[in-house]
Amino acid sequence: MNKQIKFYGGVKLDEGKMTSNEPIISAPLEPLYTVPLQQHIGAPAKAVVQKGDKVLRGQLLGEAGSFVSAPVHSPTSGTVRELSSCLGPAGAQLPAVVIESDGEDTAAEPLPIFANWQEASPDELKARVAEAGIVGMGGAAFPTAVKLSPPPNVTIDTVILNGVECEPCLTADHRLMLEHTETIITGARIIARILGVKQIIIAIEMNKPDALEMMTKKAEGTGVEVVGLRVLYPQGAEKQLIYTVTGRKVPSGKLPAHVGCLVTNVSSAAAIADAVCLGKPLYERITTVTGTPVAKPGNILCRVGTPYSSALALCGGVKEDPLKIISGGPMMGMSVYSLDIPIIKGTSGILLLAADEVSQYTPNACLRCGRCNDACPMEMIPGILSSTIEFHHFSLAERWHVMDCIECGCCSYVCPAGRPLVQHMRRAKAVANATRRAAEAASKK
Amino acid sequence: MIDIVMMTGTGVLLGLAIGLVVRYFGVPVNPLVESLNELMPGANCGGCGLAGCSDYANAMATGRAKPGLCPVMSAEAVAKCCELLGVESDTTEPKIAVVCCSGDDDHAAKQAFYNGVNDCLNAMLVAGGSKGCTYGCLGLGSCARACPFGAIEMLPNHLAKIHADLCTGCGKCYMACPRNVIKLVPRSAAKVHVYCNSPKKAPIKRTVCKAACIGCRKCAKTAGEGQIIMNGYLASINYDNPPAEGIVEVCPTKCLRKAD
Amino acid sequence: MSEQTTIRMPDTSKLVVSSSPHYHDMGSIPKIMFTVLAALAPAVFASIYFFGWRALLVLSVCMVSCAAIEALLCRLMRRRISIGDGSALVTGLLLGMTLPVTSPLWMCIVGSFIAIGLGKMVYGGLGGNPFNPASVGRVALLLACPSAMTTWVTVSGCALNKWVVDATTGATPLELVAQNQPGPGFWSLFLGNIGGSIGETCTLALIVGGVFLIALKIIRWQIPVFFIGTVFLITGIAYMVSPCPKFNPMTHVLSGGLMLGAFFMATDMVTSPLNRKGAVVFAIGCGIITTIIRLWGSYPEGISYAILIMNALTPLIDRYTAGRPFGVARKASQKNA
Amino acid sequence: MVKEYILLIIGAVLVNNFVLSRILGICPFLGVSKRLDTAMGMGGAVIFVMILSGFVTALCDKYILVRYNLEYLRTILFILVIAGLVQIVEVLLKRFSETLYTALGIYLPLITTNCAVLGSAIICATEEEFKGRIFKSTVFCFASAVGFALALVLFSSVRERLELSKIPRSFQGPAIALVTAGILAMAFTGFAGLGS
Repeated sequence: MNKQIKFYGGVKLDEGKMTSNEPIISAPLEPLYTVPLQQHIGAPAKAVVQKGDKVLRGQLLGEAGSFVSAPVHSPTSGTVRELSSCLGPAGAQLPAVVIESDGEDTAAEPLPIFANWQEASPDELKARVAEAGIVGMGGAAFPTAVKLSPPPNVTIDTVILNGVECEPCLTADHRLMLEHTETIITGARIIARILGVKQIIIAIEMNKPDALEMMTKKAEGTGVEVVGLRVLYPQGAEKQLIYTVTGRKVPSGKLPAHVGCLVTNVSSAAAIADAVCLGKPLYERITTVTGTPVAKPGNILCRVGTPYSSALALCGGVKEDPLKIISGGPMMGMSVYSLDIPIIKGTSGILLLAADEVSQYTPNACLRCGRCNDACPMEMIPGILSSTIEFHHFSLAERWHVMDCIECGCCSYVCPAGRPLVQHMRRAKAVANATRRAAEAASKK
Repeated sequence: MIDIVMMTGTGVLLGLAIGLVVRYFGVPVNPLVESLNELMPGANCGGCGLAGCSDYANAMATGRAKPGLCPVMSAEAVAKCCELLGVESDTTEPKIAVVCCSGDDDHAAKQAFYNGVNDCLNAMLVAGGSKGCTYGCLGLGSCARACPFGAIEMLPNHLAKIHADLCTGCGKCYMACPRNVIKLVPRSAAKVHVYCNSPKKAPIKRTVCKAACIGCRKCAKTAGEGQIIMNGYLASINYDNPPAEGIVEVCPTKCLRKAD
Repeated sequence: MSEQTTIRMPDTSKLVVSSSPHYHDMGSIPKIMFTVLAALAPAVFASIYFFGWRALLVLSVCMVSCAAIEALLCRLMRRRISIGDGSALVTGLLLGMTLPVTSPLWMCIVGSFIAIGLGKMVYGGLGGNPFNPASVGRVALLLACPSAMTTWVTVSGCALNKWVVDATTGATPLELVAQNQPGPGFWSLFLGNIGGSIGETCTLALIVGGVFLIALKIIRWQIPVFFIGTVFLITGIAYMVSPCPKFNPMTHVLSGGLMLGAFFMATDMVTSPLNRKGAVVFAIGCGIITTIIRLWGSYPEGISYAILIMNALTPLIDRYTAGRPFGVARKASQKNA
Repeated sequence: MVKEYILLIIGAVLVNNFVLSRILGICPFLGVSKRLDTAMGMGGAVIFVMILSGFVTALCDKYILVRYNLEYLRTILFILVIAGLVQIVEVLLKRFSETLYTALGIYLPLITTNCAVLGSAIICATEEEFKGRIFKSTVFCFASAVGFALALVLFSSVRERLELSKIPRSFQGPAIALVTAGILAMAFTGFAGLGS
């Protein structure tokens, strides 16, 4: 796999991966866990516990609310203190179950273990993935079971595991690949079994040579192929990754399944392996706590519902006050204003930025320098689009394919005028979605 | 002499030619559309749900839309439209927009410093904007920019204010507000309003806003039967049966106020 | 747990929230503009060397008046005073460089007013202007005071000891070739030992500055290369058809405002196309119009006109060269375009 | 012969552009230039009408006005003929080509009052170069119309771009359009002397 296709655009970023060599440490038990019922894209889970119920670790707290949804499990044993709501990373209130830990951390009866998953039927395995509440752990948190159920008219022939981790600063996947290599490979093979696919590719960016080497070594003889990819942001974006690895272009507005690919995060693959081989639902994940203000940045295995403040305290707190706290990576993460937000299944990192690292957006006019054109991996015209949106020509923006924007942030990163280009795109997308919903509602009437 | 003959001749010839062409090749136009168009306010606000005034006139003439959808047209104009179209008039109660929030900078807690596009929807998508309350006015003036009549003023302390005399109830601001803080209410019943939009419990609301409705139910108890309805922890006016203006005296946080 | 107490937790009361991305390459408009000024420095030194110290005076008056006018207009428009971004200085310097060294100072100020006022600020300041402000200023001056704008001095080597070189008027190489007379030699043209506007004569200094900007990726290499290449190609073909001094491609490439225009004025990012394909079309267009005006028009020089006309075409070029986004089928794109 | 016509076309399109040099037909130039597609429609309609009217007025001029020494009636007759012609064309278009009518239709009545059409007719009738030469007059009218369309399209694309600029309040609308037109006209002076 030396002939590597390069996708258009992209930017070279200062990686800032200061936690690459920090082994994963497990977070101690918290007195209180606030477990949001919506940790995924789609409908929130429906609570199945009542206030005052005793729960055990791994017990079901909420069942999937609809087809595109995922169940939520208890991170520890204890009592349900209340069903309320909590602040989510996006700034909206999410329904949540608050669990008071009893300190015992008693595990619930694990789900039946597939001792020999090679012989289990794909449907059984798929049901297990759904049951364990596994979602895409790269950030978007799309329920994996839904992904594993492609539309009937397409056939998937390639499974790509995304170990690219192109976001600067984050190292959660990197550490996972080093420390749980075999779990990931097992997970990949389970996915392939579910879909009946022969070709399994694990894609890793070249800036993680140790992980690449480890993966290649362990993958030998398992039918899993490991490829190293050029270091370029956003190499890990689904469409760009598929293009680089297979040379196929996902058509606008379509899913990877339409070109016969399925992309899933390495963490999700590991979670699948745990769910199948250990009967363990997804209630914990590795989160990178990093940033120059953090005293001892590290990779922490956190249970879902742990507040950001506890994770940060475990990393020794801060050396200086940050100006920004970001849930996720610096390019696509969401900035938050509180540390009371719980870690959820999609929280790949908590990043603190000091005052001198933050560049503020300014209301300058577009200079038409065209740098965003050169940087946009979707080959769009972000500068013109953002001006169009700024002057409220939303329908024009939609005609110019604003809906294809993957919000990777390359355009804003390179913009010398400091324009909030991605934010403009988001707005146009929100407006377009609202218009579409209104039109649908009107046609139903 | 020849000049007069020539000019007259050309004129007559051309006139004849045009007349003949129109007679034999002309396509009739609908005079109804034109007379309807004259009755339109011409603001092209889109409040009727169609793309501007002339589109609405066209839609009425072809039966795609009913008269009376325009929130700006006077009652007489609507009646005239109905007359032209030969349908019975169906008058809608004129409406007015109300910003149901008192959370200006003096009352609402500031959670963070928002940096980005000066637009409410954008701010809401970024960690919920700078104010702590997730139900209140974001104060960046998207509604004011959407108003085709200049009826919305952004107060310097980040709260939208509607000027009742300019408001036509077209609903553009209602569409523009991402938090649905703006409500459209019948103009005749718009005497007192609850200037709060948060259904949260009182202690939560109080931490983020000093002017929130605390759900004390005093107003609901004082007012007549069914005049004020409690939606959980938020009082709301029943605009079909509005309470008397005196009711505002009982509100401890002054979020129940006379229309301003 | 004594260690627990020493952990410092961040103060969350003054946090900034904004949309992603939270990283920025720390580039800015002032950085770009001051780099352009730095790239123009060699040409400025060359002009002082060949024309005398008055060249510096003309350039400074243009720069200062451009900045002052921009500040004044921002004030009148009640907008943030934007001279800090340096774009007014760049405009002023470029305008000054297109004037003869003998230009009266009032003309510099009027030119600056037209460039900044009508060329930029009425369009809402930097980013809104469809035309290159310096070209607008120059063309307006050329129309308004044609004689003052075409009074050239004779240059002969170093003039650092003089206020301004001898006031005897000479002709520019382009004027010579327009009359079908042979121009000066290659080295004179290349080093700038010729008559002409302040900043346009020293090809060497301009190329150094231009290459510097290309290396820093401030300008696209396509524009100067294709612009100059087109002029060379067309005049070259003409020369091959009828070899007379009028069509000498070397003279056409090395003299007049071609280097200044191609490296610094046509590449103005606000008024040139967004993408590479567009830049090529734009540059070829500039080259064709320049050559047409030089060879067949009544003006000996056509750079500013060519740039202004292609500026007007830029939105069209942008529209027709915008590519399809990743994964958008050809048909869908055409339907929507 | 061919060279003569090429020079004529270059002169009419670039050097003596109707809008930017002769300042004729400014009302549609400002009025119909807000969007590129309408500008293209208008340009097409003007080309169509100007060829037609140039031909017909040249005929009228040669065989009626000049023959009977009625040159002093030129303006009024031309207005009459052009207005009538456009009316007839509009009705016929609507009847026979719905697509062309929707593309050109709304601009046709505007053209009736367009001084560029009358201007080209009068130039053809008065300038020695064109007197009595019907084909040359028609070509000139066509080239002038192309120049008009070119200016209109250029201008409208710039104006579309101006929609994305924060133009000061007092300059919005026709003011900025006229400033832009002025700069464009200045740029076109560069073509002076071409073809001579």
